Amino acid sequence: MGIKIVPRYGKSLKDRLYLPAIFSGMKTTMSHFAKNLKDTSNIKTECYPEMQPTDITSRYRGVHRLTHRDDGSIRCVACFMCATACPSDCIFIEATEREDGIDEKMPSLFNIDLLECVFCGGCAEACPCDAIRMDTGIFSFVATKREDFVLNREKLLANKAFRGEL
Amino acid sequence: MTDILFLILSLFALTGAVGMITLSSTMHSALSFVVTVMALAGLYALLSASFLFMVQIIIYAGAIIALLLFIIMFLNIRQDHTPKEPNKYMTMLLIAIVLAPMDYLLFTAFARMPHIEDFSTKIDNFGDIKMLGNALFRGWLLPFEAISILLLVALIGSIVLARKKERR
Amino acid sequence: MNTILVVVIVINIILALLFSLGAAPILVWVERRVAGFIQDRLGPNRCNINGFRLGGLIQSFADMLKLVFKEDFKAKAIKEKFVFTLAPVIVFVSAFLSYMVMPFADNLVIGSQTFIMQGLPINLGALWFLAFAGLSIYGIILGGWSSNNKYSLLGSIRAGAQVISYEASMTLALVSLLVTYGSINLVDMVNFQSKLLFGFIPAWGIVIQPLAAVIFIVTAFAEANRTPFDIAEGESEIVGGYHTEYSAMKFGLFFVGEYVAMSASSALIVTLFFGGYNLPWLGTDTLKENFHTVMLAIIVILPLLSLLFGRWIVKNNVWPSKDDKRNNESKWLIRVLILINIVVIGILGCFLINGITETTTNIAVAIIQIATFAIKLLLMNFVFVWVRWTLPRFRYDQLQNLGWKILLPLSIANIFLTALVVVGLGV
Amino acid sequence: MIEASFMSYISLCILLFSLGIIGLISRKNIFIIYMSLELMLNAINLMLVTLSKYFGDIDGQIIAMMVMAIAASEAAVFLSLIVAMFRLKKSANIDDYNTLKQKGTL
Amino acid sequence: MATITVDGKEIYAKDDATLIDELLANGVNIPHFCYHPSLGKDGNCRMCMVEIEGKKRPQIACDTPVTDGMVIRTKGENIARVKRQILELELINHPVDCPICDQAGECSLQNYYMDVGLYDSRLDTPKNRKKKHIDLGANVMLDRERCVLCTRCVRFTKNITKTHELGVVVRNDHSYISTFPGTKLSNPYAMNVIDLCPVGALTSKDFRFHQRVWFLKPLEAICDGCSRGCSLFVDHNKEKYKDDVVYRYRPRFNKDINGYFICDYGRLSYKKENENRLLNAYIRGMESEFEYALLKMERLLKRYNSKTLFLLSPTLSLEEIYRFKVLSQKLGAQISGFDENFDENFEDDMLRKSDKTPNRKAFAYLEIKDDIDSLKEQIKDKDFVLLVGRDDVETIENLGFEGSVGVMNYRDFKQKDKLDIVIPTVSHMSREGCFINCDNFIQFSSCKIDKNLEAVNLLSFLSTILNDGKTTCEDVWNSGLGKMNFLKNIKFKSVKTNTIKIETK
Repeated sequence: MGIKIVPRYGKSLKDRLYLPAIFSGMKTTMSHFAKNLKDTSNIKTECYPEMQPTDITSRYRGVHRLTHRDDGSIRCVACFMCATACPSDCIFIEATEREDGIDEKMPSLFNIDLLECVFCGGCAEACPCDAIRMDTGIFSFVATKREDFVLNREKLLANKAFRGEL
Repeated sequence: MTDILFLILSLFALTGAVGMITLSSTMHSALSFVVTVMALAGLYALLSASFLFMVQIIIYAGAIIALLLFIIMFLNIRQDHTPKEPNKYMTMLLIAIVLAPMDYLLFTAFARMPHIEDFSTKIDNFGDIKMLGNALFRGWLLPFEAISILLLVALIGSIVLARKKERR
Repeated sequence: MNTILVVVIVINIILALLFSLGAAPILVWVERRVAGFIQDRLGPNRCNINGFRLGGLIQSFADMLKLVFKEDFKAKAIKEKFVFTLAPVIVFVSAFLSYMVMPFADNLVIGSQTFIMQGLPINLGALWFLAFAGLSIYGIILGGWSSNNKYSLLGSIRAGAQVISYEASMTLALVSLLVTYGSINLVDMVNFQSKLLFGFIPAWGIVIQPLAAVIFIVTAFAEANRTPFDIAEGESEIVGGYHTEYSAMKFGLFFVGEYVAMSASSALIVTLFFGGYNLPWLGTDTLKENFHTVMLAIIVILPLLSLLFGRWIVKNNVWPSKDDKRNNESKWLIRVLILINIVVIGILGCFLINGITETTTNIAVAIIQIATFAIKLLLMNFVFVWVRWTLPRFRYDQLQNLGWKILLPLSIANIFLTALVVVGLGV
Repeated sequence: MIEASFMSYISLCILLFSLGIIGLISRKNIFIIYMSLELMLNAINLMLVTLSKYFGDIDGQIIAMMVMAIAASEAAVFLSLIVAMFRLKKSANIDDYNTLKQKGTL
Repeated sequence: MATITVDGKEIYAKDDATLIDELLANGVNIPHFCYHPSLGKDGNCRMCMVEIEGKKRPQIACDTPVTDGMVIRTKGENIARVKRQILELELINHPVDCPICDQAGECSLQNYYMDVGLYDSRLDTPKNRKKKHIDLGANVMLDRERCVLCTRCVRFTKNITKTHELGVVVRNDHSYISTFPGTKLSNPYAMNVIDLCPVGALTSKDFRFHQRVWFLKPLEAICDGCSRGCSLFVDHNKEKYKDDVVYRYRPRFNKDINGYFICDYGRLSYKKENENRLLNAYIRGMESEFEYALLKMERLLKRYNSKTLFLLSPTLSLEEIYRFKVLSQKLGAQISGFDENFDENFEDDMLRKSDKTPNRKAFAYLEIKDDIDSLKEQIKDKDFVLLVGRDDVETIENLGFEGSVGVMNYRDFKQKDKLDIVIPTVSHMSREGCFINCDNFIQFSSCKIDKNLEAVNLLSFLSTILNDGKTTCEDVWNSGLGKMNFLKNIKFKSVKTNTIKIETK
C-alpha cells in the first residue's frame, strides 16, 4: 500500500557504458549554447544599472522607512517592539519624552544597522503603530564606510514608499 | 657551449647529491634528489642519448621520485618519525676518507683508457629511438622480456605487501 | 645561423607563447562566456575600455591585472617558504614547456632550407609532452605539502594520485598510436593523417584509432585536472584543494598553468587525432598545387563569413540606453572587419594577378595551416569547456576505478589489437 | 676550464657513486638510504651511457634502460614495504626495524 | 488545617486564611488587581472570581475564608466568561496605549487579557478621556486613563505610610486618583506605589522610557543603603555594543527584613552603580595601567609589611573583611573598621536606619575594632594606610597621619591626585558576599553584574596577594570563615538561599 517501486537504472550495457548519457547531456548543453549564441536577447538576464527591475511588488522587503503622522511628525512611539522582534539585533532605539503634546513618547535615536539586518520583515510585522515599513523598494544600498550603513532616524524618515505613501 | 652546459649540469647534480645525503628533512632530501635526477637527464641529452633523456625524466623524475614524495606525504613523515643523527657529518667524513683511495684507483684506471678527441661531437642518430629500438628488440629481446616479467612480479608483490590486512 | 633561421625560430617561439600564454586569458573568457550561455546567462560582458569590451574579453585582462596587484598573502603556518613559492612555478613552467613541441604547420621550406615549425624542434614530441605533463605533479604535491594545511595536503594527494594513475593509461594509449603512425615525431604523425582513407575519409587519428582517441581524451582531461576529473578541489570537502593557501600571482600561476595545460592537452589531441594543422582533404602538397583555387575560395568565403559575423554583432551587441558608449563598439568592429577583408582580398588579388613564387606559396600555406591549427585548438578547448559545464565531478573511488580497471585494460587491449592489425596488414 | 671530456664524465660518475655510498652508510633515515641507492644506480647509468658513447655502442644505453626498469620495480616494492613497515613501527629509523635481531646480544 | 479541592487537586490550607492567599501560596493563578498581601482585601476589582461548589454565583477569592472541604474551580467555561466580562468592563475606558506604557511587559491587565480576554471591542462610543502624565511628586507619574481604580496606592498611603496623600475623587466612570489640591505625594516610601500599581497608571519618573521591562534581567541582591539591608531585585541589561547597565532596584519580598517595600533612597541608590565610577588606577596622582598598579600595590604591601594599616569600610562584605583580617595577621599589620557614616535624620520607624552602611555588625563578629580611640592607637607607628571600600582620606588626615595612603574603591573622589596609589574595585552589585544587618540577620547578595570596567574584585585581589587561589565566597567560607564561632551553626549553602538570624550569646 502506497509503496512506489522506483526503477533502478545503471544495469544495462548502455547505462554502464556512460558514453551515451554523456553525449546526450552534452547535446542538451550544446543546444542551450547554440540558442543563446544565436540570439542573446533570449537570455533573461537583466543588465542591471541600465535596466532597472520592473517586478518589485508591494510586498518586496526593501530598506526600512519610518512613517509620518498626518501632521508630518514621526509616528514611532519607541515601544521597542521592532527591536524585540528583530532576530539580528540591528535596531537601536533610545526613547525620550515627547514634548509637543501629540504623544507622550518618541525615539530620540532610531538606528538600523543595514549590515546586520537580515531583511526578515519582523520589525514591520511587530510594529503596533505602523511606524516602520519596508516598502521603499530600495534593494541596493551602497556606502563607502561601515558607519554609513547605519541609517539614523532622519534618514529613515526621509525614505519614501516605493509606490507612494499609503 | 656544451662545456658550459656540462659544468652547470654536473654542478647541479653534485649539489643535489650532497644536499640529498646531508639534509635532515626527508622531504627536502627528496627534493634535492630531484635536482640530481634532472641534471643527469640533461647530461644524458649532452651524451646524445635523447631517448634516455626523456625516459629519465618520465620514469625517474616523473614516476619514481614523485611516488617517493607521494609516499612521504601520504605517511605524513614528521620530525619525530625521522631518526636523530647527531654525528652524521663525522661518519660521512670517515667514509669519505676511506673511499678516497678507491676513487683515486678507479680514476687512474679509467684514465689509462685511450683518449678520444672531441668526445662530445654527435654521431649521426646515435641514441635515437629507432636505433635503440632495433638494438633492444634484436639483441636484447630475452632480457627485455625478463624485465617485463620482473616488473609484473614487482607490481603484484607491491600490491600484496601494501594492502591492509583484512580483520576478521 | 642565418637571418631566416633566426626569424623562423623567433616566430615559432612567439607562436608557442601566443598559443599557450596568450591563450590563457582568452580561454578564461571562453570558459566564462560559454558557461554563461550554457546556463542561459550572459557571463562577463561589461568590463570595458572606453566602450570597447570585445564581448567581455577585457574582463580577463582586468582579472589578470587584479591578480598581479593583489596582496601576496602568506599564512604564518607556512614554514617551507621556498617550496611554497616554487610549486606554482613548477606547474606553470611544466605546462608551458609541454606546449613547446606542438607543430603549428608543416615543415617550412624557404629556398634550400627546411624549418620545423615547433617551439622546440625536437623529434621526441609525444614523449616530451608526457615527460613535462608528468612533472607538473611536483607542483601539485609540493604546493599542497608546503601549505601546511590539511585541505591542501588532501587535495594534493588526490590530485597527485589521479595524475599518476591516468598517466599510465595515457602513455599506453599513445603507444598504440605510435604503432599506427610508425613514428614518434609529431610532424610525421600529422603528415600521416593528411592521407585519405579509402580515398575519401581523412585518415585522422580519431577515425583509425577511435578507442585510443577516447582513452587519450579522457586521460587528457584528467591530466589537465579539468572537470569531471577536477577532484583536486572540492568546495564541500577540501575547499580549494592544493591552492587553498595561495593568493595573488602565486594563485594566478596555478590558474594560468591549468589553462596552459588544458591548451597543451588540446593541442596534442588535435595533433594526434584531428589531423593537426591539416585542413580536411587538403594536405600540404594539395594545398600548394591548387593554391590559386584556394585563394579564390578565400576571396569568396571571407566576405561572406564577415557579413554573417557583422550581422551577428549588430544584432547582439545592443545596450538599452541610446547614448551608451558601448553601442559604438559594433560600428568600430564592423569597420575593422571591413579593413581586414580589404587587406586580405587586396593581397590575395595581387598574388592572383601578378603570379606567386614558390617561397611565398610555402609561407602562405604555413599561415593557412597555422590558422587551421589555431581554429582546431580553439574548438578542442571549447570541448574542454563544454564538458566542464555539462558533467559533474567524479567521486574519488569512481575515478580510480575508471582509471585502473577500465582505461588501463582497454588501452592495453588496444595496443594488442593495433599491433595485430599492423603486423597482419604489414603496413 | 674543465673540458667536457670523457674523463670529466667519469669523474662525475665516481663522485656521485661515492656520495651514494656515503649517504648509504652514514644515514639512518630509510628514505635517504633508498635515495642513496638510487643515486648509485644513477651514477652507474651515467657511466654506462658515457661508455656507450665512448665505444660508439648502443648496448650501454640499453643496459641503462634496463637498470631504470629494475629501479622502477624496486621502487614499487620498496615503497610498499615502507608503507607496511611504517604502519607497524611509526618510524623511518632503520634502527627500529630490528624484529629479527636476537634480544640481549649486540 | 483545612483540606480544599482546587480544580480536582487537593491542597492543604490554614483554617482562618482567605482563599486567595492559600491559592496563590499553592501556585494557583488567580487574577487580581485590588488585593495585595500587604494591603489586604478591598474587593473592588472582582477579578479574583472562583466557583465554589454549593454557591450559586462565582465568589471573589480575596474575601472568602477557607473552610474545610471546599471544592473550588478556577478554570472552566463559566469562570472564563465572568473574567472576560469583568476585564471588558475594566478596559472600557482604558486607552490601550501599551506601546508607550512603561508597565507593558509586567502589566496585570495585559497578562489577564492574554489569559482570558482576547475579545473584540464592542464599544462604539468614544472612550472617556482623562488627564495623562500628571506628576504626583516623589518621582511618581500618574496616568488617569490607564487606572483601573484598584485603590492599592490609596490604601498604601492610608495603611502603610499613614500619610494619606492619595484618594479617589469624582463619581462613577469619571472617578480618578488624585492628591489633594496643592499637595504632592511626599513620603520616603512613596515610590512603592509604582510597584503596587498593577497597571501602568503609576510609573516611575526616574525609570520612565529608559528601558522596556522585558529586556531587563533581575538579579537578587541586598541594598547597601543602610544597615537594614533590604532585599532587592536588581534589574540590569546589557545592550548590544554597550556596557551592562543597572536600570532600577525593586523590592524583593523578605518577611524578616523589609516585607514588600523599600525606601525611595534605597530604590534610587542604583545610580551609584552607573555614575561617578573610578575609571583608572592612579599612582602618585598619575594615571597608570591597571595591571601595573596592582603589581605596585602588591609591592607596597610587601615593603611596608607590618607598618600597614587597613582601614576597612563597613560596606565590604563579610568575606572581604575576613580575608583582610587574614592578610593583616599574615603581615603583622593592623586593621580597623572605624567609620562615621551615620545620619540620625535618616532613621524612621519603618525600614530606614541611621547607620548608612550594610555590614557594620561584621566588625564586631570578626573582632575588629571600629572605634576612633583604637584607630588613634593603631595609626601611630604606621607608614601606610590602605582605605578599602572608602575614600574618606580626611578621617586619617584629621588624625595627623603623614605616611603613604592608598585607596581601593569604586567611586570617583577628589583627592585621588594626591594619594600614593588608587585602584578601582568592583562595585557593590558586581560582587557576591554576605552582609549582617542591624538585627543580626545574615544575608547573601548574589548579584554579580559583569561591567566592562577595569576594576578588581577584592576577593581575587586578596587571593593573589595571599597566593592561595580562594577567589569565591564559598572558598572563603571553607577556608576558615565558616568555622568561626558565630557562624558555627550556619552552612554557606543555607545562607545562599535564606535569611538567617545569628544567635547572639
